[in-house]
Amino acid sequence: MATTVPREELLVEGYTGAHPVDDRPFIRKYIFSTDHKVIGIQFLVMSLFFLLVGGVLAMVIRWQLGFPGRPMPGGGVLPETMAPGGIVLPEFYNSLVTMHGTFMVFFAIMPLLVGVFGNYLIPLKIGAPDMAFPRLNMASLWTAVPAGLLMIAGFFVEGHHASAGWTAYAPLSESPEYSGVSNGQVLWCLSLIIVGLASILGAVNYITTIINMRAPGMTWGRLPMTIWSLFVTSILVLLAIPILSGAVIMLLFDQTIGTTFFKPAGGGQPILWQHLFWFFGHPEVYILILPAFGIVSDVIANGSRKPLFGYKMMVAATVAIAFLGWIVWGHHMFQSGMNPTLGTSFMLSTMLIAVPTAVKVFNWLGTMWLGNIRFHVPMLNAMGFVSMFVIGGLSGLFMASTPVDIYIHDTYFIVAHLHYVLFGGSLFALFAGITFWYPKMFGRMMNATLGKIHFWLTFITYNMVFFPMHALGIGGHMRRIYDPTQYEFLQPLQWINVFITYSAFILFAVQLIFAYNFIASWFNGAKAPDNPWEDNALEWTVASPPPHGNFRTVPVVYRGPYEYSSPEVQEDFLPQTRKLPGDREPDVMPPGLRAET
Amino acid sequence: MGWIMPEGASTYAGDIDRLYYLILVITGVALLIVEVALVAFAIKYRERPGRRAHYTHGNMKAEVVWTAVPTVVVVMIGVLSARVWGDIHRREGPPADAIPVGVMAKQFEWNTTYAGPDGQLGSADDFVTRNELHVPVNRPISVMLEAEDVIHSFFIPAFRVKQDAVPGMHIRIWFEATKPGTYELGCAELCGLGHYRMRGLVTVHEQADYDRWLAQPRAAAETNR
Amino acid sequence: MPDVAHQPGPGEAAPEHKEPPYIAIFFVLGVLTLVELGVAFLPWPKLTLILLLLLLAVWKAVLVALYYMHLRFEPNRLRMLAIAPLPLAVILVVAVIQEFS
Amino acid sequence: MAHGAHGAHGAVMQPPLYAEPGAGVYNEKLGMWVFLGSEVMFFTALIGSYIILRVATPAAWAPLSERVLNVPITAVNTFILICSSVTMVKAFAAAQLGRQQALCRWLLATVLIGATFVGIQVFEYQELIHKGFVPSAGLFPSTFYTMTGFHGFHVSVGVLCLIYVTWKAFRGKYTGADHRGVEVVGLYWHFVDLVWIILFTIVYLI
Ligand code: HEA
Ligand code: HEA
Ligand code: CUA
Ligand SMILES: [Cu+2]
Repeated sequence: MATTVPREELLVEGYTGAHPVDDRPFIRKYIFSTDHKVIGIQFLVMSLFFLLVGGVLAMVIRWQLGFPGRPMPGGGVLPETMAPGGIVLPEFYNSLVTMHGTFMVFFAIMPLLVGVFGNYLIPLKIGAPDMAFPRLNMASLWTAVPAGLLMIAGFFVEGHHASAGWTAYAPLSESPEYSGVSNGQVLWCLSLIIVGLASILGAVNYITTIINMRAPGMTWGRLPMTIWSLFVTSILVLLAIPILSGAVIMLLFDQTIGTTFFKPAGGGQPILWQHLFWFFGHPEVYILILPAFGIVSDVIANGSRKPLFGYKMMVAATVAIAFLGWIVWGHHMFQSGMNPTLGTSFMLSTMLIAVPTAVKVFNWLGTMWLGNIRFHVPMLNAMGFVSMFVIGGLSGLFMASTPVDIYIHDTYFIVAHLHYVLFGGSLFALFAGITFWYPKMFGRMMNATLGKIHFWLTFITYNMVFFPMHALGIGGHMRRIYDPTQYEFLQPLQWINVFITYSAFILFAVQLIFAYNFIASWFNGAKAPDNPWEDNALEWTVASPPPHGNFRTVPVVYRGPYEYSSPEVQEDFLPQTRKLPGDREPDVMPPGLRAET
Repeated sequence: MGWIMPEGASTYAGDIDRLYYLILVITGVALLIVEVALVAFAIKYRERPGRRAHYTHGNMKAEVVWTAVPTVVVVMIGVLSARVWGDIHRREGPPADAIPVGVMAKQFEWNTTYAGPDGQLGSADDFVTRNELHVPVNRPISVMLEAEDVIHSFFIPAFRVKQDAVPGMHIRIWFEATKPGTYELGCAELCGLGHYRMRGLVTVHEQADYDRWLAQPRAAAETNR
Repeated sequence: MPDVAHQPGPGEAAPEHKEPPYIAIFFVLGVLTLVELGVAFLPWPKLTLILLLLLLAVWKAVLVALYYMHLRFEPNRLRMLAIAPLPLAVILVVAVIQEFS
Repeated sequence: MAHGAHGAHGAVMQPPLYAEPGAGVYNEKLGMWVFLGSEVMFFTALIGSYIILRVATPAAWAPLSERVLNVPITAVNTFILICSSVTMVKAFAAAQLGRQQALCRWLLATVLIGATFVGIQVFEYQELIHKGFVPSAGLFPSTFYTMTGFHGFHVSVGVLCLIYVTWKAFRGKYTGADHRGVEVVGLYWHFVDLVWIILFTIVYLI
């Protein structure tokens, strides 16, 4: 890198950047570490574990749906209360669905997107030595882990685990007399309250860090989209999660100390739970997709070797989605007995939210247009994201239309939608993000061939699993039913369920390739260079993996992160910190740096 | 398997299905545009030695187009949907000549209350059937939905009817069946371990048939009380 | 943009800093509480009472935020951040109340 | 704070020197304000539910004069909490001027007054429960205990934090140039007071 200033000389008052020697004891370095990078990796390990758990639960669900009432191979190990003789019980099925949704949403995708990439990328990409509050950051991780354990513990308590769906509609969720579930639901509530606290602590940290700790020259207009998305997402987390916490606390009190918030018998309102849940829940689904949008924006620009198309509109769209996300929650409740006029308003606002999303999709395409596209594994997954997320987004329009939703509400059409946006969307973006930043995180490359095999097989089998679910939904197949063959009109559709089940088993097996690649590369991967993808952002200017404290001295930023194929330089990339002759120094310069330049 | 709606058997079905197909076509076109562009760009602009990407940060005109067109499209879908929605959830309630029926959902069955000869619900000659709903063809039916324990959802796929039954609430919906026959009634809201088997049958009779059926089980119901 | 890093932030401990009227605010808060108590038991129409009491409560809350939490002396950016969640609270309550009234 | 965040001397109560202009305040203060935003939404869930339930089922609330709540004692308690706010802000003013003794005294007063508030609330709860006004007795007690209980929980957490800050103050850790702890805990404390102002009105007086 050709910089004009000898950086090592420039020490800034109050700045202790990268530590030349790292003499922290083992436990402070790897377990109770306050280093954002270590915490990010810890979140990664934790949430991949829960992704696996969620995936295993899905396999059991699929077995039951494909072959209702038949003993599951290997199911004999499960206790009598779950699957006597390997045959899944209806009560257990409901717990499976509930916990599959809960683990995937709260313990896999959300910590993967926000916990992992928020922690790992924010300080590096904005040029900060660490988070604003490193110890709070550590506290956030070590609050999330026990919450996860508590959630798992629910499988082993008296009665069943929570089994009212991940949406926990009252009064079913709070009435042991109707659900047969007591302790499981209590643990579910406690776990969500605790993990919510962890998320809030994280969000406070991210927001403060992004506002206050951007390196000189890293103006709002030069922030990478990942950081913009994480910033907006953190605001959503900060303001939405407490609503969930409040609602869950009321649910818990209803169940344990006899309050009657949602109990009609005591004058309460079941609908109130739904309003509170979805007032949180819809912002939540954007929490689950906005960081993915950010990751994909960065990866597509890198892969296309071209500046991101319409950066300002991308930022504006992100903010618009976040705003609109607060006024659409009623679209989950069109059939709940909600006031129909209110339904119409929610439909219109929901329709409008498609517009900023459309802007994003077309801007990604615009970025690829006239590019010079490198199909590295992250890029493949990012393109997979675009093509699959669109299907999920467009199916959202069917449900947004109130009359059509009358028919498809609570059918597999919804299940198809949510997997297209969550798997086709968030998870593909995560595959893109993990493969993209893996070299930086672990200092090793992942195997590209395995990566490509994993991508293509996932892409194909994933569609085989979830695309036919649209057909099931149009056929009227309700969700959360233990045995679809009970209904005559669903029997002709059962072969689709069988097909989906076989495909799902293959899909799961294919994910093991990823797990293998992930673990094996950690130990044996080729050594990663500092900047394997020839990217412009700040994290690629430091070693892989970066030292504790990140940057040796304050990095100075001269341009946005997407200057690919700029005519100003020979290479097709132009790092943000590289000073070209015509570049102005940032307005704000730390005293040390200013004196020298 | 496919994208074709199953055959409908109520007055709503036509409107809802038309709307569904309209959205299917619109989203189908949008999907095609995106996927074709994605694949085409991937092929056309793949990396080749010596090539360099076009250096541009965007194009205002393009942005305006792809903001405006989707806006118009979704607002149109919204307006059309609002009209159908308004017809279904009419401000003035079910048509005046609708036959009143009470449906009480509970774990895991549907109890239907019919007005007796007086045509009034809540009088002494009401009678109840379990997991069965009998209605005449081409007559609006006004259903008062209630739930005893938890939330259930009254779902008759062939009629395109779905409405949650919420404990503590009295929700009125209406529909008009257009074809005699037997249809399945399902529960669409998770309501406990028996949710999957909370099934009922809806029988749509010709008017004469219906009158005959109405005359017959009444005595039995009275002894049941 | 000026080199803001070097100016003492607003509300910063400058030696000549004049203390805001903390004690005066305290007396206002006390008096407003008394007024509230008086108003609450008046035989006025329910709606009037509710509006009046809410007004008094908001008045007190605003005083606390402006002076005790010294929002009055903070940069504008922080003030905006502080009031940002309030519209959401209003949206939630106003929308859901439609259901029941 | 840990490495990198701030230097050992000088401008700790300013935004980091080496960064773009952010919110214009130092990290801890910004962080506390951001956190308070989250607290606003938490209390929105609880208070909002109360308002909604009350509009939906007005009959569950007896007229003011017939309610079991002890308004006089709570009015006194409200006044006590306001007192603790003024002692807190005086502590902050003393810290700004670097007056150690005054700082310690005001902080100690705040801790004591805050603890008194909690004590009175516990007494009030006991009295109410004695009268059969228990959380399971209906909508009003459900909402009442949840809202005031979580407020009381916040006050208690505040008292614990204040004890820590007071202890540090007695050890002379706060100076005119660096009294972040005092200011930040003060923000939290005033916020809790502010919530009570709202709660007192809508729960006890309306
Ligand atoms: C990542 C998560 C995520 C995302 C991003 C979305 C995005 C959207 N969702 Fe989805 N949704 C979920 C996760 C998500 N959803 C989940 C988990 C559920 C189920 C919850 C449960 O009950 O368990 C759900 C349920 C759900 C429902 C309730 C259905 C029901 O229960 O009856 C509705 C109804 O309106 C809906 C609508 C939408 C819409 C309109 C969008 C829009 O944001 C989509 C916008 C995107 C596009 C439209 C595609 C791109 C645009 C173009 C290519 C432009 C050109 C096209 C046109 C304008 C025509 N969603
Ligand atoms: C992001 C979220 C997410 C993901 C990824 C998935 C993945 C899958 N889901 Fe899930 N699903 C939900 C979220 C998700 N689901 C939600 C929210 C619901 C609603 C719940 C409710 O109704 O309450 C639901 C409901 C749901 C149903 C409906 C059940 C019903 O209504 O009765 C079904 C049925 O087939 C299903 C199937 C599957 C399958 C087969 C997968 C497969 O894709 C699984 C494939 C396997 C994996 C993805 C694991 C791979 C593991 C790794 C990659 C880890 C690597 C490990 C290391 C490196 C150590 N899901
Ligand atoms: Cu009743 Cu599901
Ligand atoms: Cu939604």
